Amino acid sequence: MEYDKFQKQMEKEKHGDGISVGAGLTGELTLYSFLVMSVLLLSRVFSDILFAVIGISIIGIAISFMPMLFKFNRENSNHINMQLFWVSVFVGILSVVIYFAK
Amino acid sequence: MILYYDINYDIILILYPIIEIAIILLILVMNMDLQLASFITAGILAIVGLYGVFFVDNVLKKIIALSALGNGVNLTLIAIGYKAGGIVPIKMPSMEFTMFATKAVYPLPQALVLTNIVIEASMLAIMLALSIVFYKKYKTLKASIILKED
Amino acid sequence: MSYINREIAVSLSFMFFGAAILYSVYNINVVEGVNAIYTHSYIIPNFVTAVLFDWRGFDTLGECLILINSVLVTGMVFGRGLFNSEFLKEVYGNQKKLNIDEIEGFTPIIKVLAIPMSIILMILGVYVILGGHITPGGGFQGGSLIAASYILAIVSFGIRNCPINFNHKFLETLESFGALIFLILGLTGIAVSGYYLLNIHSLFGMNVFPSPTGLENAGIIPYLNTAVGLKVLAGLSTITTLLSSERVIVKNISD
Amino acid sequence: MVKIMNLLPLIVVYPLIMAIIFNYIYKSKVIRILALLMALSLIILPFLGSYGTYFFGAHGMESGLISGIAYIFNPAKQIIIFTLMLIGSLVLITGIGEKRVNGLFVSLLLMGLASVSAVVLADDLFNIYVFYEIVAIVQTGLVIASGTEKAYKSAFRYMIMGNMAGSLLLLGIAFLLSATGTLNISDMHNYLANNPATPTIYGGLLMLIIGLCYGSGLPPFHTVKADIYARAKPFVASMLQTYSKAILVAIMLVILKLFGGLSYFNTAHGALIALSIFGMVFGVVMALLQSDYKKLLSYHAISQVGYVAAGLAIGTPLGIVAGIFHAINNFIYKSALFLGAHIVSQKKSSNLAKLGGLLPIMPTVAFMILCAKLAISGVPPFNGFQSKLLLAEAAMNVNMPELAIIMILVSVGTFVSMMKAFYLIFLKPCSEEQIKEYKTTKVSKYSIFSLAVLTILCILLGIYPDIVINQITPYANEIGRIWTL
Repeated sequence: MEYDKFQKQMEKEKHGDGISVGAGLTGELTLYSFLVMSVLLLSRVFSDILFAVIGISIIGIAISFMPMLFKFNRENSNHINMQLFWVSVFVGILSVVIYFAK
Repeated sequence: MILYYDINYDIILILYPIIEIAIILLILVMNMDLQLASFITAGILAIVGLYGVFFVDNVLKKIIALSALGNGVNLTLIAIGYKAGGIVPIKMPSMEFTMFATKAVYPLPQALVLTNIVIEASMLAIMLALSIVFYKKYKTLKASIILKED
Repeated sequence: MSYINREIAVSLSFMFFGAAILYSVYNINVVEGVNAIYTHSYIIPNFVTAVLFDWRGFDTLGECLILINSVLVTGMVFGRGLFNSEFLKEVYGNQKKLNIDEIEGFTPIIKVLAIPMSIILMILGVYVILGGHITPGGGFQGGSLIAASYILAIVSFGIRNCPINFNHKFLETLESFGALIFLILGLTGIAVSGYYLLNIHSLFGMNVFPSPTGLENAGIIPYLNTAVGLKVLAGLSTITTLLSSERVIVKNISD
Repeated sequence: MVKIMNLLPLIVVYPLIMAIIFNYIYKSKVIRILALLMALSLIILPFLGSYGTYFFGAHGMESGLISGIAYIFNPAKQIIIFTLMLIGSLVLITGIGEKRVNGLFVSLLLMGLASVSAVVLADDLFNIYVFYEIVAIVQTGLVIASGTEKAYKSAFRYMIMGNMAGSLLLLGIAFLLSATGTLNISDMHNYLANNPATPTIYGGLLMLIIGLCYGSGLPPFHTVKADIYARAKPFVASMLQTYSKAILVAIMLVILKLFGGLSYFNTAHGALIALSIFGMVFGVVMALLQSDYKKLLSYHAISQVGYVAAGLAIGTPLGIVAGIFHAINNFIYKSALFLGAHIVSQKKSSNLAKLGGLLPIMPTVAFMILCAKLAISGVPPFNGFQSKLLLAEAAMNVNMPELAIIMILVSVGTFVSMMKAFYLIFLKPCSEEQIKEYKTTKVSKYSIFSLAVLTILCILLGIYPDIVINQITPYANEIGRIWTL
């Protein structure tokens, strides 16, 4: 990912001055390191090497899709259908976790 | 922007009465336990309500679905108070107290439902008021138009 | 398109959640617990009212306040007390006539039938409120019956020439008054014994609720019932008036 | 025996009575004076009650179960309610300076304060549900009060979600009622600890978590919550976020009290920690992208909710202390930030692109806002540093260094976005006309007073954190359970 490309994307979203682009890059990196850390944590909790391998490949795929920030922003919009979609997905995952993952 | 709600999902809501008829048949033919039957009905009602909230793209229908969800919850509560062969929890002067106390259905869930009905009604009133204002502005009730991204 | 993935995800997760609800509901096994206490201790003949106003009176108080709140917020949606009413002015500002308020109501047959019906309903409501502690009924049921009679009249005659006409200010006063009675009756409990919403049976050697011999001493429950009844009837009627008339909004945004 | 009268219910009842009176006299001339008196009287309320269990209507223990509604009051709850009331009164004082202040706003605010205190105090699930719904309606009303179209829309979204989540929460309470036969939380915990798990109890747990997420703004409800903070008036938003965080603390403690230490709670425990991490990260990443100051602050509110939830969800005594302490700090500095945003938007607007060069115009306000910004990013000697340190320590003690690392990363993100906002508002060079325009607009004295009080509290708690920590520790030891990964 290059700085220039990133800046062009940010300009499209109407906040292209230097400090905003820097903040955007920080956000991107935060998101990314959050992914790394949660994969680490999960592989340690379940103490599974296979899990770690899958996790690392997911991170690899995520790198190739960089920047994730704008997609992330779109998913967090306040369109009611989007919100309901994520509520539904979260609630489904929660019920699976609580009932079936012992 | 988001297309996946354009399919006519309302058709599934027709399934609800069919399931209810099936449950009534089960009660009549197979002697299904009444309490269990009402619990299942309540569960299905709640799920249909949730379904409407999630997938129907019309504000008014969403509100109706929310009220269905609330009614499902109320029905669950009421059914908790059920007692086989129970009587109304109002003591007539002629009744003997110990007999009444063992036979009366539980009063607690009924009181909770009374409270919840008013809560539901108040929430509903606010949502209806909001949808009136938005209908006046947009001349439509589509949620994806009224409540789109801004 | 790629939305198909979302379709699958959302339907799968919905199915899981629905399955979870059904699974829980199917396995409910009711434990009697605290219900045994409620059915075995006698306060007044109507045990539901006993739970509502004596054992769990504070919940009922909260629920009264929800109705007050709801009326308040509904009024606010229609322009009462906003910091800035630009949006409402944009929507309602430049219309010549109020089309909801012009609706004339139904046919003469319904109009003829509606008034006696709603008067009977009102009387029934008063009866249900006052007898709430000994017979089936109570404040909510009676209050909503009276409100229903009002709604019936509005629906059949239209809001403008409805014969049963509650003044807006009057309803507001009634509502605040009902809730205040509830709160202050609770405070007397603190003054007497230190417990909020205590069911006081007698004060200075006199029965709080004078009742004929042979009927039990109900304490403050009938008063609470009346307060809740006033509040529910005023609240629901105000909400109906607000929802069925645009006059209020036009008045609100003009000042 | 002479017993001192326990006036505990007055914490809830007194604001409610006043709320109804304010609602009735909503356009009178004396509103401002009455509101000021009200604001002053709110602060003494938390000191009226005595510690211990309080039974409504004298319905205490009967045949082994608590039959009525019970409140539990202890120093930890006292300090939470005190902070709540303090911020309530400061927001009221700020509101007095508004042009179109009226009784309805004051009434809604007081109702919210009373109901949130009721949720914090109550030891009864259904009572919690009733007052939780009041808070939902109050928040909707406070958003609508700002009167713009966007406010109406976000209120509508909030209402739809709220009705759904509220119904699901009640469904969960119904499950727990049927499985345990009681609504009192202490009794329910005794029953759950001595009986095997059934699917119904799992259902109750699931629904409680959904209710918690909605009430506090954890994902998946974070967009809805951030929306209402951003669309309300900024000083109202400071009240809204305080409500949400108090509800988070209350319901999280209920969940821990009910299920803490049970074997089947482990997966849900993991889910709670995951939700709080999501809240932290999603909040801060979204905040880094915003170009509107109010929206930036609202997403930060979500991120801070994640911190509080992480501390509480860890569930060790240290974690709970850290969580509650962070929540209290958060009430203070987040409200200070929102009040700062209120002052800034009075000057011009809240759009960061249009602002700039405010530092010479109001240096004291800029300094106070900077203090709050440093506090939220966890810089010593402000209070945010103390609680974030405790949070990281709690995460390390349960052998989760990853969680601590994520917390620090999020802190860095917070710092970056806060400094970005500070630069764009106060330091960025701006034109001469704009400075003239700044000089003509007036800022109300009331909001500057509130901001100053909050800033002093930030520094005070940063230097003497023990004032709060000592009060919370006994309660945390009672609820918390020690474990390691």
